[in-house]
Amino acid sequence: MLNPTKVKNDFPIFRRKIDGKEIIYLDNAATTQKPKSVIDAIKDYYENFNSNVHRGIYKLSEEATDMYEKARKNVSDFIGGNDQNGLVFVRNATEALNLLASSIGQSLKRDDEVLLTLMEHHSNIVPWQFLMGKGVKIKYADLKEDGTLNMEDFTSKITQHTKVVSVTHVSNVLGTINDAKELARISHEKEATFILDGAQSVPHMPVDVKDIDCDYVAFSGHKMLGPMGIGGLYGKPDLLSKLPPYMGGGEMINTVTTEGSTWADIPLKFEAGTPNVADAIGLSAAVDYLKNIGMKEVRKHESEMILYAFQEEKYMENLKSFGPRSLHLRGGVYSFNIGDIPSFNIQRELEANSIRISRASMHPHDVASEIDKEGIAIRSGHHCAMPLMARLDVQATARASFYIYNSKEEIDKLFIGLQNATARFGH
Amino acid sequence: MLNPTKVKNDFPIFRRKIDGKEIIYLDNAATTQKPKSVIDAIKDYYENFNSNVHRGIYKLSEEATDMYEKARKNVSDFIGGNDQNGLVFVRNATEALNLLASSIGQSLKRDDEVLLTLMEHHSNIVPWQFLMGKGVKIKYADLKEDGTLNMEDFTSKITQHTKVVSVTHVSNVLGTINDAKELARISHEKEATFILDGAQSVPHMPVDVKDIDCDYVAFSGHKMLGPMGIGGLYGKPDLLSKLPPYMGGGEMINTVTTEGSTWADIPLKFEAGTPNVADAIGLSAAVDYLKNIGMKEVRKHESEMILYAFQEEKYMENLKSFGPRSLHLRGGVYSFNIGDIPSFNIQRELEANSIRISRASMHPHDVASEIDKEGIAIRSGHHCAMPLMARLDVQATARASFYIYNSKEEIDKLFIGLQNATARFGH
Amino acid sequence: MSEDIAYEVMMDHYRNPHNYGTIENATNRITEYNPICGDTVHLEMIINEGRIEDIKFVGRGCSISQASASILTETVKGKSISSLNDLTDQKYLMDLGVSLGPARERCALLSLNALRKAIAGDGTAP
Amino acid sequence: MSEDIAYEVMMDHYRNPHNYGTIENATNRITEYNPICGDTVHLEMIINEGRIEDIKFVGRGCSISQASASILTETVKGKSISSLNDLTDQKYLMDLGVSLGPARERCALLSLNALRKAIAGDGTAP
Ligand SMILES: Cc1ncc(COP(=O)(O)O)c(C=O)c1O
Ligand SMILES: Cc1ncc(COP(=O)(O)O)c(C=O)c1O
Repeated sequence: MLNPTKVKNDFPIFRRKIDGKEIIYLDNAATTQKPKSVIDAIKDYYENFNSNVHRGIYKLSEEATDMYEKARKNVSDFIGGNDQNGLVFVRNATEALNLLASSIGQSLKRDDEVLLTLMEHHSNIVPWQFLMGKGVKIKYADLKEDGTLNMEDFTSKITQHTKVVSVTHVSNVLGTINDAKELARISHEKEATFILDGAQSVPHMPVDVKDIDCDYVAFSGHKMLGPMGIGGLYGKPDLLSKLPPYMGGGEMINTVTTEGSTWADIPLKFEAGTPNVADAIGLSAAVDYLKNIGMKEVRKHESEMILYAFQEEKYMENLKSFGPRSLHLRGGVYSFNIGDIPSFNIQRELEANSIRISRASMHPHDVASEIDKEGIAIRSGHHCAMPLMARLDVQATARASFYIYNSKEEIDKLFIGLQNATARFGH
Repeated sequence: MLNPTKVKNDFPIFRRKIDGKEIIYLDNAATTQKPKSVIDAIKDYYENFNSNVHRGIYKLSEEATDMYEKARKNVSDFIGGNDQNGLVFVRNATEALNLLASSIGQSLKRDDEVLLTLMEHHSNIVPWQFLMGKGVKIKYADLKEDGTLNMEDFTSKITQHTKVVSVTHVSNVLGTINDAKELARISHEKEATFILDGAQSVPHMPVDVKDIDCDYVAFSGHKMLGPMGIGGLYGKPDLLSKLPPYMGGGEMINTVTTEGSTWADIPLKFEAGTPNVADAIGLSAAVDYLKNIGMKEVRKHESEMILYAFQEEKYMENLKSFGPRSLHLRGGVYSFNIGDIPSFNIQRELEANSIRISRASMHPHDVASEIDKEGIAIRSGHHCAMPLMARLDVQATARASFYIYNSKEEIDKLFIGLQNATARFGH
Repeated sequence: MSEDIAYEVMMDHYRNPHNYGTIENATNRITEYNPICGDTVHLEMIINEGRIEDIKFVGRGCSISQASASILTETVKGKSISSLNDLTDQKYLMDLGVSLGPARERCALLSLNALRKAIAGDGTAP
Repeated sequence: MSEDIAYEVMMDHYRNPHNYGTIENATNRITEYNPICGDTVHLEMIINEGRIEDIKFVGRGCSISQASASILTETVKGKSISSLNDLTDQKYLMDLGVSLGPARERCALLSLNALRKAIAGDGTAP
């Protein structure tokens, strides 16, 4: 069984104390901390192997190329890809989704439809909205009151015009785990391309692209113990091969003349310019770390953490938490508010005839600020999911998100911190 | 005066020996090695400050945001920007140029013209070629026989249809230093946007965007002692503010609704998704390292290196080197061939009636391979500049490119290595 | 004023905001929004002969953003627009008297930015 | 065969290539190009009843790519196309008998890839 306190020892940052207090880091949906092995991998690369890949005939470059391509295979294997050429290194999930929206978008026409959901991160909304200029329609499948996807609404919104379905695997606000396999099946039935935003699933549970049968998956290294500046776009190789390139430049070409150019094979076709070799190797080290723990263990630990939060939240007056209560539909993301924090609406505010911060309410920023004083890092705000905030009719939420180094004791401290904060605030 | 042997001590990689031999690294135009201070800055960030920036209310995130924005200011100052909001962090020069071609491209129409030169890197060609589909014309200013830009040809090709001029500051093959200030002046006279590809200049000489009066500059961190995965796009703030965004997602928005979105102010408008904070801080450390040496000293050292190569090459029979001979027009890039390596042409090959590798010729790959055996790393190939190769009528060249840790003794070893290689090869 | 007292003053403004509401015959109105967190401040004012004759706000957000809106309306009511030139971000934050982190400073400055925009005519009116 | 001898054999092929030239009545032709370095190999061949009756090449590139083209033509001339299935990249590299780095392996495999493509009909003919 995963022992978070032991795991924590592998992460140098937790040696640090801020104002004499240990760091309780509960913002893992935003970014995760890095184990020593990842930091060492980057350092080792720069100290012993650094050079440009793919084109050098000298030893350093051959070694670096070899390490880079082994990192690709390792990351590809991790998500169940059976052809490493289907794994494109990108900066982050955002770039992966922009690449897809732009390259797939080239073949979309007026009145073609893209189906998203109301729980998407901005990174899986805005790139598709860029296509609205040429008449592509963006639809959003609704949620049910329990925070799960409304499958009836989803099914009714997918039509013969739907060319792309792009859905988050796990909501970064609600923690909702969507049934990726079923969504892929329905999408393919309608001959739509199915894209999975894996930014919140690949780091937290076993993900097998073959089993899900998704066409593309986007994810970020920094959310899975890896370095910033590196992420993955997986695509079925035959689809990727047909997709037009996104950026142009070195590496991605076959020939360039003044008249025009031809493209390299995948994955290089999508990796224009000098790649981020060091961080790809760092990501591969992160994958090794996670494999060593086992993704089933990671998932189990986070389930236990959420269950524990469900148990402890009862003692907090006025706390409202969001998202599904069934553990098998729920990742390790815990959004909550102290009292009601409805979205802004002048009429409504005026009717209430005052700021109406009844003593029972505490704005999530104030929550985050107050418990930061006790060394606990949580997030507050819209979590880059404004359409979801509008749907939930909240202005913002506070969010604690768990990972392998978080323990039940830390959840205890979170709730004690909240008790103290509301007490300080409430009078 | 810069002492390359002392400088070398700051670079951990040079402690390594390959097959018992010291590393002589002469592929600096491809990527540069990293000083300890840069590697330490990345390590320190991950060990003490790692978190997501701009949105966290807790201490770690505030510190990280502060470090990230200070890095931005430091890099912006380094190139003479007087408003740090004009500095967008990107992955590399390639991404910067793609961003510009895509975002500026949105307002380009059929028969608008983009003027490049025949010495551009693929990264400053292919992104513009993407616009040919909608009828934008790409023109290429020619070179003179000495490897400098043909200014008459340039001036004749810039017309009232020219909306964009994008030119490399220093050629990564010929070493040619273009007169950026004059090119900017001519471009602005014709009301064209002037873009400078600074990938080979920002690392190697003082660059002042105000003095040049360029509208945009692209450069890569990894070519200036910084980490991979980070680079800069500088833009005049008023121009950047008007430019439509490139990628969509977190950070770059102001509001997102299901109906559409509005954008954040610069520079965040162009930084969609979680930025590469660690490597931005690493780049800032690289800038500190370079500032400490002084960019004039860097430039002077490389001039001396080129001059020394010019002196020593005389003793190599059959060696032909490329690029301008005047030191003030010449950066530290030294491309050469042993004998003639013309580009492939069946007719020509057949007339010669054999491979015709006269004993006097040695293909640049063979050159690179042979001297790699002596621990010397140089590049061979088309250097991502195929149109230039076609213009020079060479299939490929060998290239040694110098930086602050290279010494005259290393140039001696390069030429001795070449002597030995041709001797081994020639019979 | 010690920082503790300044903080208590702010919390007081938050719990019992001054100038809360709307103005029927406002000359300038604006809704300003902090994209990083969603805090919102809506300002209405009557500007007459270069003077802010009246100003009210409606808002929703954290204690800092709402307290600051209340304090700001108190501060500028009756003042001439030209006098606002002296009210820089830094001065305003200093006057508040509490040390906020960079993230919370943005909360505090939300209403001041809104005011500047409304005066510059970016808001809707009447 | 020791690696030194194998290397000498290759260099010999490079300096004195076999089957250099073109074939007037070729059934399959292809020009293959290594995008990483620009090495080029042009193959012409007569394929008749599933057999490579004749094959020649013209090329320009490094010693490895050109020697390999010469050796390949020697190896496959007169062979049936179906026998090529057994000639995997790995086997071919092993047969060459010299250990090349990954970058140079691509040089060595250029002509074999060209051959496969030409047979699959990717080339131009006649
Ligand atoms: C569901 C989801 N998708 C996409 C992203 C974007 O990730 P990144 O900022 O690393 O590109 C995030 C992270 O915030 C996320 O939670
Ligand atoms: C002149 C020039 N422009 C652009 C680039 C592209 O740089 P990067 O691969 O770091 O994007 C290079 C580097 O190879 C270059 O030399």
